[in-house]
Amino acid sequence: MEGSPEPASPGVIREGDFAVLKRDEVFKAVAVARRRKIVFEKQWFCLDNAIGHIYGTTFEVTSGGTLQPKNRVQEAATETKEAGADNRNIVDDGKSQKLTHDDIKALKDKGIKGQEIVQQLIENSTTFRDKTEFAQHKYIKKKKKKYEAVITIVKPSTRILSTMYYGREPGKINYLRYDTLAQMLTWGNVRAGNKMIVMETCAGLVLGAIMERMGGYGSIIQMYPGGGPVRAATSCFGFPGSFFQTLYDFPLSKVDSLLSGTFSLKKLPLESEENTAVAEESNGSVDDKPVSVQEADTECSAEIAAEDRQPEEQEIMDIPTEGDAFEDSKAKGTTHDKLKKQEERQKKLIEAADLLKEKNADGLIVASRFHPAPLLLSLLEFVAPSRPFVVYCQYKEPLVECYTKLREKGGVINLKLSETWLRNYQVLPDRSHPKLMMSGAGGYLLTGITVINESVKSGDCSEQTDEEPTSKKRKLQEQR
Amino acid sequence: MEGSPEPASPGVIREGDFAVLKRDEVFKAVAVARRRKIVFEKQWFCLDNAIGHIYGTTFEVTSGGTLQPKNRVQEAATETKEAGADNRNIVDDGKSQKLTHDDIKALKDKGIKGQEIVQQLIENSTTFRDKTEFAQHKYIKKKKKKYEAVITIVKPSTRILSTMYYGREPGKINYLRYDTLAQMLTWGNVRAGNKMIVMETCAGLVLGAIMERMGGYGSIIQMYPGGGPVRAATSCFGFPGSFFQTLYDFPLSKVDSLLSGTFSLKKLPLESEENTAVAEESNGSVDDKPVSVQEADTECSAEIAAEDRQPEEQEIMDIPTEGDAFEDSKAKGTTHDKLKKQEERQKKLIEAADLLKEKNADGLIVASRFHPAPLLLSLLEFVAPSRPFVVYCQYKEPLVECYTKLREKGGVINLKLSETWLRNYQVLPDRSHPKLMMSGAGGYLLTGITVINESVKSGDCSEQTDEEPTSKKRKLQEQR
Amino acid sequence: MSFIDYRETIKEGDTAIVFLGHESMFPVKVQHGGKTQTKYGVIRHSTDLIGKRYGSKVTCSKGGWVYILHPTPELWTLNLPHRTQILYSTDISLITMMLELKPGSVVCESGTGSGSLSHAIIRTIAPTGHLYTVEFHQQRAEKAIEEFEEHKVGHLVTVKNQDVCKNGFGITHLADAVFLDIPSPWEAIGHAKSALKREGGRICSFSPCIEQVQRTCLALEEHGFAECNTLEILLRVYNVRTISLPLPDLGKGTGGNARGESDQGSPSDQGASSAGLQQGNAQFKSGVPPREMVGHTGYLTFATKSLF
Amino acid sequence: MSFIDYRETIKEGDTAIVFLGHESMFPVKVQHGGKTQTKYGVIRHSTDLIGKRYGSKVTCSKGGWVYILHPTPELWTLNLPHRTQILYSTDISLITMMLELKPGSVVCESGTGSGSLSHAIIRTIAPTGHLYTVEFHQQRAEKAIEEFEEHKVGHLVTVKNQDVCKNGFGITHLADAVFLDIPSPWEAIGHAKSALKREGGRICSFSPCIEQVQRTCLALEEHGFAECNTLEILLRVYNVRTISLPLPDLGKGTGGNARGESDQGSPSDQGASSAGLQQGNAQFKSGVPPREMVGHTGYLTFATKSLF
Repeated sequence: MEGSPEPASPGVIREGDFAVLKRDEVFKAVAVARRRKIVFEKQWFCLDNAIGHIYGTTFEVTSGGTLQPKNRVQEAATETKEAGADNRNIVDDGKSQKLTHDDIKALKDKGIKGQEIVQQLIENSTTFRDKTEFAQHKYIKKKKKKYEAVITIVKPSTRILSTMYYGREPGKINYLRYDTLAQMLTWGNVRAGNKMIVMETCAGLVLGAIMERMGGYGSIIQMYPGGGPVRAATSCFGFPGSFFQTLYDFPLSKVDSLLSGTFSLKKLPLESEENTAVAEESNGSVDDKPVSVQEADTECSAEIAAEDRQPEEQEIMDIPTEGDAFEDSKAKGTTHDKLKKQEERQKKLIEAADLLKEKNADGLIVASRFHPAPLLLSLLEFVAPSRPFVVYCQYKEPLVECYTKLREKGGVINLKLSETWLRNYQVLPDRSHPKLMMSGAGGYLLTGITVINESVKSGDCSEQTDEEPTSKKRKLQEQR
Repeated sequence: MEGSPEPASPGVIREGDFAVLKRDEVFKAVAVARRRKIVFEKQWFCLDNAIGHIYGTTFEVTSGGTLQPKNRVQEAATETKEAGADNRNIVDDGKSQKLTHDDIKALKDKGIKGQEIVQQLIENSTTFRDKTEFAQHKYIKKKKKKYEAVITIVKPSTRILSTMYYGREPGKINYLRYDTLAQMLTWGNVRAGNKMIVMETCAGLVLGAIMERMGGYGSIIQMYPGGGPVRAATSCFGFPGSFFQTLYDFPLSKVDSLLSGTFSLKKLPLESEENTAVAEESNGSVDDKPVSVQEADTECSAEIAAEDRQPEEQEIMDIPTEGDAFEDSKAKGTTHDKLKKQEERQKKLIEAADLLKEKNADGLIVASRFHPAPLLLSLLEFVAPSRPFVVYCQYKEPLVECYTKLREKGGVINLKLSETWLRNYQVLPDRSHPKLMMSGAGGYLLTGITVINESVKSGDCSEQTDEEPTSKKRKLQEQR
Repeated sequence: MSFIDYRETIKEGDTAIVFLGHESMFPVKVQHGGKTQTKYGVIRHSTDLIGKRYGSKVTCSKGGWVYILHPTPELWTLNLPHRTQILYSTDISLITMMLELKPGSVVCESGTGSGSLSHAIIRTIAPTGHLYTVEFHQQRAEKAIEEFEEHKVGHLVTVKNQDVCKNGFGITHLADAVFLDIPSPWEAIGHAKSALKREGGRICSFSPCIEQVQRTCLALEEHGFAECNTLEILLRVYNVRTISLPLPDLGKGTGGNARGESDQGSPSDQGASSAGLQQGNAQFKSGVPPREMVGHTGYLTFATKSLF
Repeated sequence: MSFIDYRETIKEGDTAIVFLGHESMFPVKVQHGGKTQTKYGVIRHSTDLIGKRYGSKVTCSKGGWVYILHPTPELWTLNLPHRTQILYSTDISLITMMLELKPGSVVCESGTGSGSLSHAIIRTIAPTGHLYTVEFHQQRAEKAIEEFEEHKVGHLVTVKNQDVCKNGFGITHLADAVFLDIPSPWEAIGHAKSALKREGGRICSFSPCIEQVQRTCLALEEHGFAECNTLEILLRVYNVRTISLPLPDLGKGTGGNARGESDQGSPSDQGASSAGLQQGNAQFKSGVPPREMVGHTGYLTFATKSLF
């Protein structure tokens, strides 16, 4: 067995790491650095004290913005002793709380911990004791959330980052819900050793998820529109530099010439100036703010600086800008280096073109703001037979079109258009039920498998059996 | 308070009634008659013995096809005494049952009751005692279903008939699921005293549901395509004759002339011969067998003979053919009667036209196999302002088109395109979960409210606020 | 106006719905000399409302306009003052059908709550039925009585302020249907049974939590109810939108004119087929699901009172 | 062929998937001289399969043809011999992501069952991870070992035939993730905790019934697991169809040419607007939901082993 590509002590929070802050169901990706203020859920603090602790540790934000590891045992203190049988005698007159806003502010200013404030609120509520036990729980939970400033620092992962993006910035990832991303990774048979083609405009989240699943084994060719791939989310994963050695990128605008055999290096945009020039091109999404565009990574290292121009994203992703990257790309700026980088970039581009030209990729993943049909029809050319492909779209209609066009063209089987439906539950003694709000839209997927298309242009490439009638075939599962 | 329109003793099964047979979740509508064999769930029997019993009674089918009221107390007999802890020692070799098929057949031939047969099967199973308690339950349930011939006779209702049709003949009702029908009745504010316009090709099920909700008060104008309205399902409700006195019908093909003011009686199809001539016209549904066409009811009584030509429907709906109707329309066939009927029909048609021309209907319900857009745009003309309308379609796209056209035209507000999602649960001690299979498609609804359209043809009839962004406005409901 | 009868014109004392725009509306009690503020300006009841037809467009003082709608139980559900969690029309629809309500039905309900379901029941059982509704919270019971009178349906409903689990519905063998929306429905099943007609009837219990459902189903079985059936219904509303997706630039213009065969002899004509899509955008209409929707209201458990 | 590695051509000993048409397929073990019957005729392994490329169209003896596909865990899930209820790819996808599985992960699973999830886990954790899977049914454990060997992933998995609730997984503080699909998962939470690494890890329990979930959540809390989260995922597959809806005959031709104003002065031009639709049919492509779908497989409960 080969050694794991992970560093020796993965459990410890170190300076230069990428980490995710978590409070209840809210996440924020940050780079771990000393003496830098972070805003998260209206709280200011520094991460200095977190360094050296283990991932998964929960901290309390104290006055002054320092983090203090929280001991689990303190928790159960806020207990209820007495409860009413029902709420028939409760008349809501807005006067049930004797503590005023000023009182509470005074407590806070004194540095009283949130937990203590909640306890005082309970003691000063005239109706708390008459509330049902359940209503008491609800009250405490609500107040705790308001007054206890507690955060947990966790290691980034596809699970964490896809949940974070869907919850806070779904427009940046084309509303790709995390369970839909999970389906893509599985149906795409993404695994170590594959040669994958990825076309995404999901801020690099889909790319990151694929890289995580491939663990540095195999190769990935990322197709990108405009001046360079966007990898703001990819950088949040904190992958080791080795993961980027077999990550290639290739401009979408050269796909046709590559397919037609007229591809030549001379026409390629190598100047970094072009990146800004084409930035406008990326802003074609429909009901979304412009996506962030960053520099194309000029080296296949982790120098994935997220030049984010939107305050909204800034609030959530405290990714270091240039020069802060944790890998060994500190040296830059000299013309010698620039030249060297251009050479390297050119070399890698040729490699990418060569990889594509072999037409033996092990899978294709598409998740972009573009109409998927032209992407799919072209990029499937680079995939070997008997390999899965997965196309995501926020809307169903474009995938119906893909389905129709692919059936006409042939060379693919087992086409399946689907959507998943995700429901979260509250499981508590005597109070279990599905969560009251749920996501209504996770996006749609079209999956299929490539085969050798022997009969191009002739009409007989359709399958013998009509593919349309589905369902009913799966037998009714037995009840357990 | 007026007296209820129901007959005096509604609880008793009488000859001439319309009733529904029920076995587990399977239903069949029948007319109660003596000395007539009925096939239901592979059992032959007569209903003679059921007459005089109360609706809701459960009967056992004995050998010879007679019904015997079943005493609830007998039930709990089949008890399990011993159970294994898990199934680790069970090897399925197909030899666990010592009774052969011939043995079982012999038991049946001897007239042994189903319950007794199940008991014997248990005693002759070598693995039953090693099964877990849960597996034992499952086994018993399966065998009971197979060997106990038990049926319940229930009164027809929208609940029963819509469930029955969706379960057994969804094609006849355009795959309108019962919960979707429930939404239609509520959103249409269907109630006693309304003047409703109905356009349906759901075998008369939607009409019947509306009639049930109106209880004989108010008036209904049914628009029909082809030679006459189809009311096979309506007849299954067994409404009293009075319910039909304010039920009108009007041919779709005369809607335009009525709207343009060129409507004249002379052009109307009054000959009953035409009914068969236009029967083919009704068979335009997409992935469905031809719907049944019956005679247009020539009298506004319950003479709703379901001339059903399809064996499939015959199996489920044992509706009496001509001459069997339970109301006082026995006398027929003489030319005098025919003439009188034509006169009456003509009179009623004029009344229907007059009702429509008032343009003050209290609601419009559309549920047909036709594209809903032209129907909706024309029929809404007959509806008063500030009244709800509901359009059902099996597919979403035509309703998107309706939405777009209505928004262009104006005169409607609060348009809502929706779908409901229905899930059944198994609730058993320690084994509660959603049912393993569910309906994936209940159809789509477009609902809205009419308003006075002051600005026809001008462009400013659009609402001030953009209607598109929805959701989010409903506040997150509090947790209980 | 009445909640069980449409009227053509707006009258003094009516409860009308002021419709401002998509899903933005509120109820107003029409009174001579009354004034109502909206974001588009003032509505003067005497001149702007009374005598006008329902469904009219009314121009407010600032020049903006609203529609005045005839109340229906469904509009009321969207606009009523919340004194409790309420039932919405999606659940109400299923409850009404599965309880087999129709004109003439006698129905028991508890609790009355904010009256959302009550109004829908009364609409359906009018003109000959009756609703017996029990609410244990005194203020709420009183407010409900008031509203029913205002809405001119008072003669169809009897409101009782008592604990249904202890005191039942106050009627015996009269009801066709019983509806329960209380924290411990299992404690009221016995009362529900005796309220239902001797020859049988239907019952429905609404509970948010599965544990309540489990206990209720057990109690229903113990009391001899049959056809016990638990279900759940969710509404998915689609927003109709015009979607415009950009078409990707695959470099058609740059080098695609002189096309050779590609390397491995596999067909390259699909480049041409995708060229059928013009550079630019693809537009289409779509009914798009909402990002967030109500994911749970409660479980509905139905059962039939059987004969034995 | 291997389940963790694509190969170009079909070889002796491979498990290949014979694809007959939509959702109709079966696995075949490729053997020199082997023959496989299909409804389109016989496939002769030596001549029709061995040496051919995966993804090839193979013509059977009766002239019909099939495609031969490289196995993947997902195709295996659809084609494996059922020894138990199995997990399908929709649940498997979510389990894999929410357990944060990746190359190098060490995973515990119980029960092995028919190996549907096991194959998917092994695919994801290869080449450097390991799966410890425990199955209490001896026959099933043996069959699983056999299959893993055949699929050339035996070196990545250890199968134990024991009762996980009594004997645990047989490893201590080694696992990154634990998955439970057993009747009483709450009895195995302690073992799961000690199998997980000291610094923490993720756990998932799959249970069809809510009562199992309730007990499991309690047990997870008692054992100090955090972030307990129960969810459910359902797949809705749409069938792409060309739909043709007839347009209704509203009598355009018969009397619509000479049109006057209609009675009450309200506009009648909508007749004209609907006339824009030609007599006949309206056609469109639609992704239509299936009439029946899987409505429940099980609840997935996830939690994190925390540090304290």
